[in-house]
Amino acid sequence: MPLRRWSAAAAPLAGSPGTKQIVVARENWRARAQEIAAAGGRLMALWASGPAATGRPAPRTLYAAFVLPPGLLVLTMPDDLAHDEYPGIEEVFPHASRMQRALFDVSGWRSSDPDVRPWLRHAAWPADFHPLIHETAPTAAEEPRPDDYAFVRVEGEGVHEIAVGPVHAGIIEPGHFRFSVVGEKVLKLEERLGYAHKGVERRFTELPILEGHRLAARLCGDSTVTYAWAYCQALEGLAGTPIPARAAWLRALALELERAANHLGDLGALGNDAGFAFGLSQFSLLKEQLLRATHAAFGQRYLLDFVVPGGTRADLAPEGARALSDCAGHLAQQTRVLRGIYDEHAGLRDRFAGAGMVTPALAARLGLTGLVGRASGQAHDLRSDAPWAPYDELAPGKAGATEGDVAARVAVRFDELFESCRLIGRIVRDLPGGTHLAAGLPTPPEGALGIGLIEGWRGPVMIALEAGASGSIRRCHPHDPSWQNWPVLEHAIIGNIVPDFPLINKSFNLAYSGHDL
Amino acid sequence: MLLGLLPAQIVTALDTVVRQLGLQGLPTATAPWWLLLPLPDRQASYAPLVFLVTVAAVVVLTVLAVRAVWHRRVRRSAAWDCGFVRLDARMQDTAEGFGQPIRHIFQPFFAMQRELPTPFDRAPHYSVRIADRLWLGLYQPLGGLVRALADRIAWLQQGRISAYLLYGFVTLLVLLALML
Amino acid sequence: MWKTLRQIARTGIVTQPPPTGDGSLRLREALQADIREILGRALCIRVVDSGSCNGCELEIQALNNPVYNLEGLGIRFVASPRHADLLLVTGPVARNMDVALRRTWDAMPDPKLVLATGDCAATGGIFGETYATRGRLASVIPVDIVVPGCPPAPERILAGILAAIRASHAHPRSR
Amino acid sequence: MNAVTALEWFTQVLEVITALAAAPLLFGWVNQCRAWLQNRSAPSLLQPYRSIRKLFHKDAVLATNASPLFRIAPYVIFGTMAAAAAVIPSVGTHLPFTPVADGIALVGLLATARVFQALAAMDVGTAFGTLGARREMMIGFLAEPALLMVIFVASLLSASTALPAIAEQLASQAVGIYPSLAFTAVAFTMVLLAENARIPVDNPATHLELTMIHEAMLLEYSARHLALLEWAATLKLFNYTCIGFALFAPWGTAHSETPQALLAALPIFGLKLLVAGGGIALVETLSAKLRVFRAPEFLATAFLFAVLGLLVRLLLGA
Repeated sequence: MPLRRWSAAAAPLAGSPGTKQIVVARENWRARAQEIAAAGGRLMALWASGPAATGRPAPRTLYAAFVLPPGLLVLTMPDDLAHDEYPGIEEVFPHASRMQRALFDVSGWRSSDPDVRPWLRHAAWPADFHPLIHETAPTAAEEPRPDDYAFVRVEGEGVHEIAVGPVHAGIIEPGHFRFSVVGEKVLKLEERLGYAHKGVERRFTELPILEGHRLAARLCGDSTVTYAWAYCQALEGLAGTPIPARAAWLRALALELERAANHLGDLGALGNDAGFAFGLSQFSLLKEQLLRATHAAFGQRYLLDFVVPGGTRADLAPEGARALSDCAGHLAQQTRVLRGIYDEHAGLRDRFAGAGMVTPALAARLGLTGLVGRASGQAHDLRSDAPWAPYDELAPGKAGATEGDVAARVAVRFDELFESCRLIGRIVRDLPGGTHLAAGLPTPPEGALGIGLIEGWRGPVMIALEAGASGSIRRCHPHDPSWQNWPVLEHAIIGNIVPDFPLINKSFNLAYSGHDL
Repeated sequence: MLLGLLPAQIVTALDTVVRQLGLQGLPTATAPWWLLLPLPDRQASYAPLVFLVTVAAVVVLTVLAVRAVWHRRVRRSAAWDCGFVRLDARMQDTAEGFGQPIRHIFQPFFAMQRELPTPFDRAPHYSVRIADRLWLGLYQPLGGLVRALADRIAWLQQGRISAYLLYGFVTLLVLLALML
Repeated sequence: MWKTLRQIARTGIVTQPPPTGDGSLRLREALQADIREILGRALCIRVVDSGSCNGCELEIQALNNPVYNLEGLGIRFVASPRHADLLLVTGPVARNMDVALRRTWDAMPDPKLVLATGDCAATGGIFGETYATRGRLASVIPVDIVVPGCPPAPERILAGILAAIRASHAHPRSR
Repeated sequence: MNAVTALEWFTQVLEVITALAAAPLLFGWVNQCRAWLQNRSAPSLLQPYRSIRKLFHKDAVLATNASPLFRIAPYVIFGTMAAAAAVIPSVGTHLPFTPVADGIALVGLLATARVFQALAAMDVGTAFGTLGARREMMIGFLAEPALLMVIFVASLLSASTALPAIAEQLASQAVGIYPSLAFTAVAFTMVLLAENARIPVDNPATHLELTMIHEAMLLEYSARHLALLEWAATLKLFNYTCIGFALFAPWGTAHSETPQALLAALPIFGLKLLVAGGGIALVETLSAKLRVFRAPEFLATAFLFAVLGLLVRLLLGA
């Protein structure tokens, strides 16, 4: 096996157990990607790094992280400065296309793949400004200009387009969807994202490395624990300080609370999108009860800034523990009743079954990941595949389905919700003693790369953190599973009709803010 | 238009013609002139003219009433586009699109050949050819049969006067033979 | 069916009483009291996420749950800005959302109110004013009410909404 | 036709005013029931009124390319709904105006409103407007035959297509229940739900533009125009409910124009509205919204039920 031959030379990345790094020459870049794909590896993230300087030439480096059965493999490619472009790997990993386009927008390094339309950049700043390599930001244009994006046209008689967004009618994040339709029949869907682009990668470089978790916690509000933990995991790996056992357990508790809250919200919203308002009122009530129990335990409804470098900000008092375990029991019992109602409701079943189908074969080809992937036969869950503390002890069960439709995604959410309720009860019961916060994290060495990888409720979230001089951040690249899954939504809608899109979209429930960076 | 608005008059006028023809006319009209049918209004009634006037009057009344209570301004602004500025003519519904739901409902009656794009297409294309199943299954074979027959018969029409004279001669002979 | 009805009956009415409007959240007194009163009786809200992290959205969605039950107060979220009286904005105004946000505001019929929700819309938050963001909402469109918090609890958002439409004795916050 | 008495005209005017005033109340009542069934405290019964009042205090915003049709349509729709209310017996059956239009003409009147609504929705040319119009026409062309069939069955039973006559005839029957009417009542309920943008055909509470039918056609409207359209929507629900009463629950309606009879009829009428509103809310709570292309099946089922009713009447005479 060729992969094994060259990957044996990969060096373990300090501080990130299971992660290896290897330098690859430019001419081998695509071949290596192909070998990884052939060995069942999946592309996790793609980013470039280089010191902020006034344009080229600068010693920049291209990174690609792949998930392989033994762990994460980071391919590194230094710029040879002789070529303007790096070899694109869109053909091997279709979802690499948008990552490459985004990489050009922020780092000014183009791939050789044909699609060179901007992804994160709209019209708000000039095309020759790349926030990660140019020091001075352009002065804002007086009049904001609308974006002029070249959508793919479907030719043919009677085809027309429906443009939805970026301002949607519901209470959801901004994004633009372009449907090419004939009547109700969807011929093509094209997404245009990047509306929530807040320049976080550049913002990271302006923060001290010990403060970065606060920004990480605000990359994606529904996954705040996931991101903050991924950031802190990367940072703690760099610093070489393990966290106390109690802190790890408390973080896992927070992560499961986050998962449960999001699943409850989604299950209600899915019912509501199918016109079954009973589902929304019941599940949103349960979610409210869970948030209140969280508030009783930690003084917060959503656990922003709960995960801090070295541990957690708050500890769990016995009253809080009781509130949480009572709530978890109540949730599990109520959800069982509601699942019975959902399963027996003919109208709901008709809406859910067969809608937004992604077959396991297509899912594998497109790299579908996370919760949505598990509903399409992609049985990957880092919590059981590559468990980190305390999941190695907790041994969570892995949910899964192979139908790949909305019904399957609902079923996976139910299963994971039950499992989260069980885990919450278990963690509260068996929480180890000791401190919840390690004192004094040392400043990480300059230039070191740390990787944080956490399975959030949506899927695996990765943060690549490169330390700068004297406690600064040189580069921080957050990666959301939505990068993998957004393109698949364009496939899932095919064969469905326009009014079924909101339901299918909700069943994916992908991140905008976390994706738009 | 006239028939629609003043049906009773026209029906009554027609009624006299019917009576003159010696047929039994409609029951004697007892209803007022403005009703649709000269039938008792307990059975069915429709007064289009009054109807139209009333609806128009109610609409005008509504306009006046609203004018009396509403004293605010009217502002013109761009059509609501979800915040996306570049809308163009491609976003107008097409005739094909407007009729699609109905075609979908009557799908079994149509023979459709569709060329659908896939998300992998770089230059997607759509086309549809619709044929009527009834046309294909019933009328077309029937039409084919008639045409084939006509083709055969057309052989008779040689287009020469001598041939037609011959037909006349043969016909006469046949008739003669039948007479005898 | 019976299971559904039984679950409804078992749950009962769970709505809690609304908080009172917090006048200190008011940035300016934009509308006359009588107009505010009329709007307040049937307020329609249009939400625009101008690049928030989605945290504020979660708490705004919570306003729709049976506990906070915005609808019971005669307030509802609407699909079109043409129907709206109050624009509720979250996020630090990403420049990519600038045009869309202004257009939404422009599409709303007068008299109208604007409520900035969350630290980002209030001050720019941790994202600040950069090449990609404009920072606080007030630098883009006129703001009437500001509800800070990261994310603000549903009670706080509700207190802000009620401050926008109910007469209160507190003076507008000086700036 | 008999001489029209002042009292009959009084009944007529009372009828229309009742409709205009009670329609928003019925809407508010349905919303209250829905709220309770969702475990929440309900908004005020007067909420639709407050909404209409508020809209009359707003400036109107029109799209730059909106034509006069866009501005006229709300008045026409409201006008047709109000006119329809005049021919449907609600409190009393002695209406001097009803000979003008019978049940069949009424269906035509409702169709006129629909056509104007769809045209106005397409006027501005946004994707959602045409989307709503397209679906509305699809629902409409299937719902109308079903509604006509329902009226045919009722007119077979009473030998008249005029609604007051049907109501009087059916109310005076000794035996109140016909099997044929039971079938048609189911059909009518389905048509009522479909035509009034209720679950399971449309979702009046949705925020998702792509799934809307009725709401999608209103997205461009604001202020007074929107007020009229919302009021017209409540009137439409009220009218349909009253058609339902006339056909299937004519009991308690005043058959003479005396003030006493009318006074006696009013509370019964109110009670019927309460029951009907609660029933609609219950159906909406228990069912999910159908896929758009299931709606034709839903309406075809309604049509079949009506035909079944017709056959039962014709073949079994029941």
